[in-house]
Amino acid sequence: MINKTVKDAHEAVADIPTGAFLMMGGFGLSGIPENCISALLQRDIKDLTIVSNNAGVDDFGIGLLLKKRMVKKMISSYVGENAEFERQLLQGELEVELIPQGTLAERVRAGGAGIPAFFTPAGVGTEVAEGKEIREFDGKQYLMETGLKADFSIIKAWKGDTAGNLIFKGTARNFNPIMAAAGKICIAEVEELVEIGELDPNQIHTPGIYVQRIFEGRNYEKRIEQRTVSN
Amino acid sequence: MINKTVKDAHEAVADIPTGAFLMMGGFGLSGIPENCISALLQRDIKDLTIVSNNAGVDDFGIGLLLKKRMVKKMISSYVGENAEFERQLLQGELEVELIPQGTLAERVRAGGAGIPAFFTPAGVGTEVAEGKEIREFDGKQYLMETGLKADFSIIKAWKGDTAGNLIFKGTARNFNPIMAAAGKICIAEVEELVEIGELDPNQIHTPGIYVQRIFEGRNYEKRIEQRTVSN
Amino acid sequence: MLSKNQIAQRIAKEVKNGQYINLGIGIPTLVANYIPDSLEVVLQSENGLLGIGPFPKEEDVDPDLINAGKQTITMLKGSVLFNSAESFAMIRGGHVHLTILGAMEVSENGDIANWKIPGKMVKGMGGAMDLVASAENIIVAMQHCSKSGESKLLTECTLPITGVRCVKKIVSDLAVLEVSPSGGFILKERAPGVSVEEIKEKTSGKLIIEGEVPEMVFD
Amino acid sequence: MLSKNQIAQRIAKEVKNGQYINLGIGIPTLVANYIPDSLEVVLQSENGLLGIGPFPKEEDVDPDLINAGKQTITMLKGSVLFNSAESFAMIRGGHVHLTILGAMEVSENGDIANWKIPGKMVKGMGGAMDLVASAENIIVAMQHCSKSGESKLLTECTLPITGVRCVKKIVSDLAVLEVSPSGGFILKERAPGVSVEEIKEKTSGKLIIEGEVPEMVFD
Repeated sequence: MINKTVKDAHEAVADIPTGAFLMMGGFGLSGIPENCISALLQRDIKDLTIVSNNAGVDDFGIGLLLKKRMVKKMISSYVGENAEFERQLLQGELEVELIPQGTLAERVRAGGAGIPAFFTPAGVGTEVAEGKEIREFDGKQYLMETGLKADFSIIKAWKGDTAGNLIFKGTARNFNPIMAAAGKICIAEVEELVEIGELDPNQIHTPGIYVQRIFEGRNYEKRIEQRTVSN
Repeated sequence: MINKTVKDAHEAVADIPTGAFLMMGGFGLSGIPENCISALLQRDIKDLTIVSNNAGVDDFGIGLLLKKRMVKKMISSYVGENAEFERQLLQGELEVELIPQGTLAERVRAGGAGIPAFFTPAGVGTEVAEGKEIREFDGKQYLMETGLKADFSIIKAWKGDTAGNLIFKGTARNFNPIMAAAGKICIAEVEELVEIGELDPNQIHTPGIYVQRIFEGRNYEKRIEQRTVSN
Repeated sequence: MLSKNQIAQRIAKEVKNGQYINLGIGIPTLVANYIPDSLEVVLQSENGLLGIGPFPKEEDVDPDLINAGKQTITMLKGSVLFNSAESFAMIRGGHVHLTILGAMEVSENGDIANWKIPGKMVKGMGGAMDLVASAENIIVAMQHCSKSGESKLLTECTLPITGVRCVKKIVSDLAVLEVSPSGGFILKERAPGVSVEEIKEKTSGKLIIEGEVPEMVFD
Repeated sequence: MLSKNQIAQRIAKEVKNGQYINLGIGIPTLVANYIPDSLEVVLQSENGLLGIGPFPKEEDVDPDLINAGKQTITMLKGSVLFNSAESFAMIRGGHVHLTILGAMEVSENGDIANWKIPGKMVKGMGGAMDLVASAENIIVAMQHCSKSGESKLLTECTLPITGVRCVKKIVSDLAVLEVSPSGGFILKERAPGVSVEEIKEKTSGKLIIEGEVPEMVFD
């Protein structure tokens, strides 16, 4: 098997240049690549475009990259809960492109799967349809949307092996597996890095073929946005 | 959880009518719904259209349905290894539509995922492209292909629970999971039917939402086409 | 006038046995509390879970297990996890039978607006556009009027819309209304103590009244 | 003239460390036997496996574990299983670096024909059209001439084609040839004992000869 391990987050993100087009896994703060975000904060780069379902919060996740003014554009489905984001957006310092969540997921999946375009009903008759081709199939209208690829996709898994095979946990899976395939270089940080042969081939969520770099992350904070408990 | 269990294969296929459009999982003879095929053989129906990667062999799998003249049309990627198939085809008693394997897989996946059409490079410049829309993206040509849905998809899994959640084994997975989602009614036969809670939610290959009927099959033969061993 | 919990309670009566259901944030989330135990239904969370369980006990909180509202949750026996593309494949493919969500405006032909107010910071549509474009049955939970008293059931939406001709039924604090395929809100039930006259007055779009309009019944 | 095994052996020299590779049925399958242990490569089987291992011992035969040629196989440490849509997502998405497959004809612009002979029973293209339309590097293993002695390296294919302008390199029983981006077969190596004249004579399409043409070297 091909060994994809790198030493740590710093090595993994060392060659990401200014202006790079990135994808980052996670939904809210769940399943975000915490170690890579920390390592990126120490790089002197800017004008990043980031595809991520959300934009973190003021002091965690992608919010940290925003605060350091490293981001030129966010491509997301929902960007609430982030005051600095709002400030930069209203000041015209940040671009944002909002995409329906299912369309975003399918565009990422298509990018990784070599599908340049597909049709979806989401957004027909709305602002989202502006400038897009509309076509009717079986009496229903659909929009044409295109596949999305990134220079680097940066994802977080639960367990991974040195060949890049990954297993996620709970709803921290979300966009991570589809982004793996859509990055020309996929960087995967995992909570536990194991030797090949330790993961059951039948239970792997992301085949190692999609992963170019893998390392075991440290000190996961896993912040919770809405701690909700029953009595 | 919603209970999807039916008694056996006979109950599962009892309402499949003459002229039905079916999908059947399997690659070669691996992962085919043996029990449902046997039960179908006892039904007095015909003119079936069957989407399946292959067409079985003369005396096993879909070959048995062909021999009993129940099939009007096969939609497959490769139909070798079946003399009766060849005879019916040459006599004009059977229609066949050949589709590149990856296009077939993606059309089935699209059908289940509510994608009415997508673009793929497979078949550009060949017979497969005849009559289809060609479009260029990023300097490369692609064909438009449509999503496929079936009246019934008939699949085989290794383990399943009463809510219809499925786990496959080895390469017997193949087309089974994507066909589950593409059938208006999905019938799943499993080698072992367990109670809900016995399968790890993180290791399920096919979510029960796609499965309408499930039962534990009997007496799996699992015939091997090319027994190849090393010394 | 119904409270938020009563709106949820009334919507719960629309739920049928065997359904897979997506509940939006806000009042729709409350619907789960009123679905009778006699019904076997499965709740979908579009971030990747079928089979949403109750909120966890303090000691069971897991940051890797949240719903689409980012609240910590639990799983049930028979739950299943998947990625975001699979999640919306379910939604887009029509496998989710019922979607219940909130709205800022609904028009008499079933258009819905619930994601953007011009001049205000736009947070995004999340999964709402996919849900309303795909589900076979869409029920809206909403207040009949804005805080300033203006009707939110309109001839045409004034806000940017989320989806066209998709809403099938509305449960507001005043009434249960169906959207007629040929246009118009068909008044089906009144909230206890609310008159047809009041609903007429507070519905800006075309209101259709067919015979006696019964009061809602709560069990 | 090379034997089938020698063709496979020569093609194995094209394999690079770290590649994911799809091997077609026939001679391409034999290539696996000649990939040096010093190279870490992963073989893909399009029916749903990355990491094809050797054929099983009699007692380890598993009907649920076959390759795309329907032969029983084994897995390796680090192997992974997936469904057919995922498998072709890998292929179509360009994640598989190298495809090696057989051909009935190749044209001087890189078209390949390998699935259909008019008048004969058509068995289907299987995954070949997806593979040739998607892989960044496609190497063909083939006999230079048909049994009746006619060249299979042509100006244009006479059989229905499988893909256009996709073949990068050909290893035949007589020679190694590259397809020039501007058209033509560039003769790179001769099989031991085979003259340039013989290759010229047996190549019906445009043959490009640049300087001395070395004989193949086998380790």
